Amino acid sequence: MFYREAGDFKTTYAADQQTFPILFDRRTYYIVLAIALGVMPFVVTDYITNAILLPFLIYAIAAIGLNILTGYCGQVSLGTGGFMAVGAYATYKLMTGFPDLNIAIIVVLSGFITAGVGVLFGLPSLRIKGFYLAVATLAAQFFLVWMFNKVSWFYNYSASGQINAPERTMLGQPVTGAETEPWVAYLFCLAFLIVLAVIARNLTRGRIGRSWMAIRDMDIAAEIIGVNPLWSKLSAFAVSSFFVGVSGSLFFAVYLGAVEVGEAFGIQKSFLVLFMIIIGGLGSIFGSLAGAAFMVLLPVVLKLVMVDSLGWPTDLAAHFNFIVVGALIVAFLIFEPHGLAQLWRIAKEKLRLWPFPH
Amino acid sequence: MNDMSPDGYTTPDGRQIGGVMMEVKNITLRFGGVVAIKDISFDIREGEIRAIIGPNGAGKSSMLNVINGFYHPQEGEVWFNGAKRKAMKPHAIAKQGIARTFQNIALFKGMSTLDNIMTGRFTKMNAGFWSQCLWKGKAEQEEIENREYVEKIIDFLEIQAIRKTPVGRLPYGLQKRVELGRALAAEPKLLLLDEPMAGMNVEEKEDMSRFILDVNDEFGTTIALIEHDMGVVMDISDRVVVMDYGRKIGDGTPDVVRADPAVIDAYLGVAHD
Amino acid sequence: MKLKKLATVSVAAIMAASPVMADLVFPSLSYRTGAYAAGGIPFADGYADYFTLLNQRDGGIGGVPTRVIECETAYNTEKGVECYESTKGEGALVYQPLSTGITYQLIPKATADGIPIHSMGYGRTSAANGDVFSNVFNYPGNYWHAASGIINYLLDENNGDLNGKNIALVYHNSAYGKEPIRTLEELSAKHGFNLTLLAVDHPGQEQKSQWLQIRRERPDNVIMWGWGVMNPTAINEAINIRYPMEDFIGVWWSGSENDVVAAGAGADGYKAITFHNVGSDFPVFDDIQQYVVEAGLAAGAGDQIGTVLYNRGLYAAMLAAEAAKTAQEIHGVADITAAMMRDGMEALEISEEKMAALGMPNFGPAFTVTCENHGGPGLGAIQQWDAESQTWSLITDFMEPDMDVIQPLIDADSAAFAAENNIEPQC
Amino acid sequence: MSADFLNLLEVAINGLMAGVLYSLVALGFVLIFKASGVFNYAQGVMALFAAQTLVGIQTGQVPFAHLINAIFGTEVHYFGWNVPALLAILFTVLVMILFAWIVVKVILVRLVGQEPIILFMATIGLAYFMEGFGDMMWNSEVKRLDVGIPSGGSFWIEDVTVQWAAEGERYFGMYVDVLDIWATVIAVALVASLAAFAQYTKPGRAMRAVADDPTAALSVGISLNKIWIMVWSLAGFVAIVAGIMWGAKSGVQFSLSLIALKALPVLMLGGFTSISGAIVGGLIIGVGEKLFEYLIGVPFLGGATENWFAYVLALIFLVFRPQGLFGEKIIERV
Repeated sequence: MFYREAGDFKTTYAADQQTFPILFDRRTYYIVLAIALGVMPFVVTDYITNAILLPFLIYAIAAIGLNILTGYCGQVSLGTGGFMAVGAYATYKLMTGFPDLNIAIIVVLSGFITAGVGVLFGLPSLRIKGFYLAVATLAAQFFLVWMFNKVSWFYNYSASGQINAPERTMLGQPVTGAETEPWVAYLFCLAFLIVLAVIARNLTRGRIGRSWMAIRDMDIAAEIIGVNPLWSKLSAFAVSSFFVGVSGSLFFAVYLGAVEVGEAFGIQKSFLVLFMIIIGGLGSIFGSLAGAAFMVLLPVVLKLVMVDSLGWPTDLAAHFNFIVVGALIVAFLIFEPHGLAQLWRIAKEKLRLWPFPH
Repeated sequence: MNDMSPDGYTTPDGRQIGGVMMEVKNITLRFGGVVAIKDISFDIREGEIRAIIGPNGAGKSSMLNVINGFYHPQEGEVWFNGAKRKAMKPHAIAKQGIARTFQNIALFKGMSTLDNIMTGRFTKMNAGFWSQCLWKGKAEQEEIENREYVEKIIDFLEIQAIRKTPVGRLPYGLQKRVELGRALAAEPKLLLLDEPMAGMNVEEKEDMSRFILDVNDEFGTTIALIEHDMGVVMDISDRVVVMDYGRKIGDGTPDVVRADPAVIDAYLGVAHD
Repeated sequence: MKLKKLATVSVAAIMAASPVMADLVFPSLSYRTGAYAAGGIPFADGYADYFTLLNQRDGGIGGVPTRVIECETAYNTEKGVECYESTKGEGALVYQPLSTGITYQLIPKATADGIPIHSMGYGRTSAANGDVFSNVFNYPGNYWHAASGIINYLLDENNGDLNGKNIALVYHNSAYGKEPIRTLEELSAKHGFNLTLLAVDHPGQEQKSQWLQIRRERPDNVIMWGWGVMNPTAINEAINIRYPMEDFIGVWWSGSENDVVAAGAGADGYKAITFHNVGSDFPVFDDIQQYVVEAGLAAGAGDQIGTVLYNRGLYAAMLAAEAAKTAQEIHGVADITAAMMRDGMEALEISEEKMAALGMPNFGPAFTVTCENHGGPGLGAIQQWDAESQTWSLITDFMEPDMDVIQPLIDADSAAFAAENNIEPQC
Repeated sequence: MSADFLNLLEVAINGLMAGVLYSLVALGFVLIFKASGVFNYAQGVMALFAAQTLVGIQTGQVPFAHLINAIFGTEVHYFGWNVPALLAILFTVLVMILFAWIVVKVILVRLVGQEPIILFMATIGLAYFMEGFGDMMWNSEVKRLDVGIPSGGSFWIEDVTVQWAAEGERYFGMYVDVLDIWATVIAVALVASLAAFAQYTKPGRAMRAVADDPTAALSVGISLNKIWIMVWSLAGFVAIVAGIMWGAKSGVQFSLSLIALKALPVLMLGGFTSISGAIVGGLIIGVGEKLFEYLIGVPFLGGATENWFAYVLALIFLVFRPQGLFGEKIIERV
């Protein structure tokens, strides 16, 4: 009985409303946090950081963002890639336009700029619903990518349209650029993820989060309760885009350091993040993290197993990646629409009863 | 019913009913060429339980939708709290203190009972965005205060045991009760109930009747309810409007309505489920 | 046969695990899947086969066996990063990123790690300035060389006068496709021709509008900067509107068999610029047949040998191997490091004699690399497709580009990069 | 006539014919949506898979050759025979029917009653699966598809139209691709026969019954599963035709699957349930994007607007008319 809630009584509503009402969960959370902050920075290598941790942390932010919009507010968006591009290009323009501005502030500002663009493209959601809206968000996706490719002001008139992140430091340590130590990049992104995840959790468990879920579950009833659909949907678009913008900003500045819009922020990116939240679990912060971890790790694992161990050609592994992801999406939608997060909950239920299932 | 005093009246069981709270005047509502409501007027008084009855398709739900602003009638006026109401969105009307339940339960299926009822408190909460982000200050405090009120409703409706259950998993009768709780959470001046007893068995109907009377009694809430089944409604309502094919064919106390030949012809005379 | 290969792979894996055995690691960031797989497969095959040949025939380079680690990027930048990080610890000597995006991405990273990059005929053009880009090499030619080479060829064709001519550029609407625009604009100012720019969006199967415009305007020449499916589609559209193939010239990434075979006889006469020779009429191919294919060690199915992109992979491998040899000579060490490899690349000298000795006479231009110039001379030759015999053949010698126009562009762009990143000149 | 006007006409006509192909793909969506309420994102990948299969059968490729070779160390690639085009198409039809059967039996029956958006996302998953599966089965190389449809500009049209231009104008005649004409003819024939099938045959009537009211259809003994298999097969057939048309233009390769993205705005414009909407929507988008590129895109915006124009058009249109071109006005009820 190592997972238990019996005897864990709450005497105040505040205690009942906290993020991890069960003591065991709370402990686990703090232990994970302590390891992530206290141990990981000393053990991470270039490979672990650049191939697994950074993409995980950054996609997790994007996935939380999309989950706010899709999982909590019920507005399906296929424009994530385009909004990440807004974050990335905002960062580039701010970095080169204000070389003395702190990089953390730049990332946050990029988030706000993206939030503004997100609201603009969220306006049609007031009249368009369901997959009409999903398809409409593709307009944002294609238009934004086209614009960043075409208007050379966005890439400072460079010959190829590639944007490069110059070196910026924080507390004397380079955070962007080639000289960045892996642990610095890791901690920088981790800090953003932790802060944003906590904010996402706070928003979704409070009044504004309930208004989003109300719109998602039954928009007419929500309106009749007093939820202003305009405000509710647009705030979801704004918050979601903020998250996605921050992730695009980190994706460009910290993770890749150089991007080209069509390749890095194409429609595939939108689908990738959508898959993360479907597999992880719609309407769950933890699910966003789980989904991001899964989608980042799967190709690496497949490669390890098939190419490195079995010696199969790399293209077979890539094809298998498609097959596995596709099959999993379908399987999750059929058997476990709430994704990995729900599987985890079920596992915990089992653990709670262990070793006496009855 | 114009013989009533403008200040109110006393019901047979001795409750004091106040002045006019809501009045609809000459409402006509059309969808394309179809006339759903034709030239209907009636009033709802403070503290009373007012029923709108009529067979299926009589335009009752449309009437409710007009009252809470979901439909905008082509003709007529809606007066609330002594002022003519401008055309406004349903969410603005909710802020004025009108809440409702739905014929086909419109709960938020992905949320727990507690969250559903907490959502009902939406108009009572106003912590700023940043406060909510950080879960500090007003947001946290507000969350606890409102939780206390919601717990009172949960106790009142006797649904403590299903507090954390997702409403999608609840049986029909309980879902109806949760929906009532959600509407009550808004502390409405006027509560609209759309067929609160539809699809219930006798026992559940009795429970629901009791809750409706208690709400009226304990919270002092004015209630307007719709039913197509006359049975229980006649017992609990103070005054009844009868509709048929979008027209008003009767209005008055249950006894008066029951005796109204037009009602008997158009409504009671017609065999129906 | 494949079983044997499997065995070799696992033996190689075991050897990799034991630190005693020295080897020279050449990672191959290949793309055998994704949108551009058709181009990626032959290149990767050629690259791998050459090193296999060296191992089988010569026992490696300077007595040290070579090892090619292949990592699939699918032409995707993120996978490229993963590949880079996962292979650099194995003692990688030089990276061929094989995509403009991945190259941009790796330039700062590899420079910081002290590993050289060889982006042969792609990547960041201004990396030719070795003063700024210490670890990046793009010899023997880059995009601006190619643009200028094509214009020079057209000058030759038109008796040195392009004044008033109309030239259209059909380009892949990406960083890669936009590369030649500035050079062509400069050249159009210099030579007085009119330049029309026609962007084609990724992946490029939709370009009817662009070709209808070409048909209406009838430019004297069309230049193409395409890749992947964009190439065969463009050639097909050109045939459809009966645009003369002789006036249609592609960059070296738009001049492989993949691009023209599908169009059949209509593609006859299509031209492309190239920086290496074509066909399999070189002694080295006999060796590949004998030591690699017949030994069952070929990287691919064997049907790609001698195609343009296979030869390009082979050529890249040859240049890498020669640079490694040079490094061994400079440092007097057989088991060289990445830093030594960099020095070898910077001192690389490719001469006619050397190529002939390798069984690759006139396979590419003769050139030397210096500290200042990592881009080589940028010589390019024009190849033409003969649909009947299904072969490419060179119709010109390797020609000089117009460095008067290119050098200032390279200097300006690299200076901007140096200023942005606080880079001190290394030479 | 002035050359400018003739050029405009040429752009419009070519747009019209591109539009016919968009309509064809959109038609596949509409069929499935009407009968099973599924918005099938995988329609584009189905076209790719059909084209891959067709070429694979035609050229005698060994399915999964790559996988077999990797596991068993063999070197098999081709059977060494060539199958005539018509026979190969027939086999491909059989494969697509088998595919339809599997999709319905394995996926759809388990997702009955789910929200449309869940079904939509499931088909995105299906699209991914098929993309990997198709590549593994037939490998991912660019393949040439030739079933004997002629292509290239029509000389006859060119010769006729060149005389329309005013004296002394720089005009070379109108360009119309023969393949496009064929595609238009085939698409029109296909649409007509589908309409006839739905109207006059028993299974067609059953299909319409299911579309109108699934419960009522069930009660008169129509098997929902069978109807679904049938419409998915029909959509598979449409995919084959679309795959052939597109494959003949630019070879069989992954970007074929992107035609689904072209069909989405068509559906938004025309409505998901209307066959005539799909056709008119396709034509509007085809003509609209080509004219926009010609009149505004190239001169003022630097070109390459075709990728987003259709979406933005559909988006603007929807904001003013959320039910689409032919959809009925939605009355919300509570």
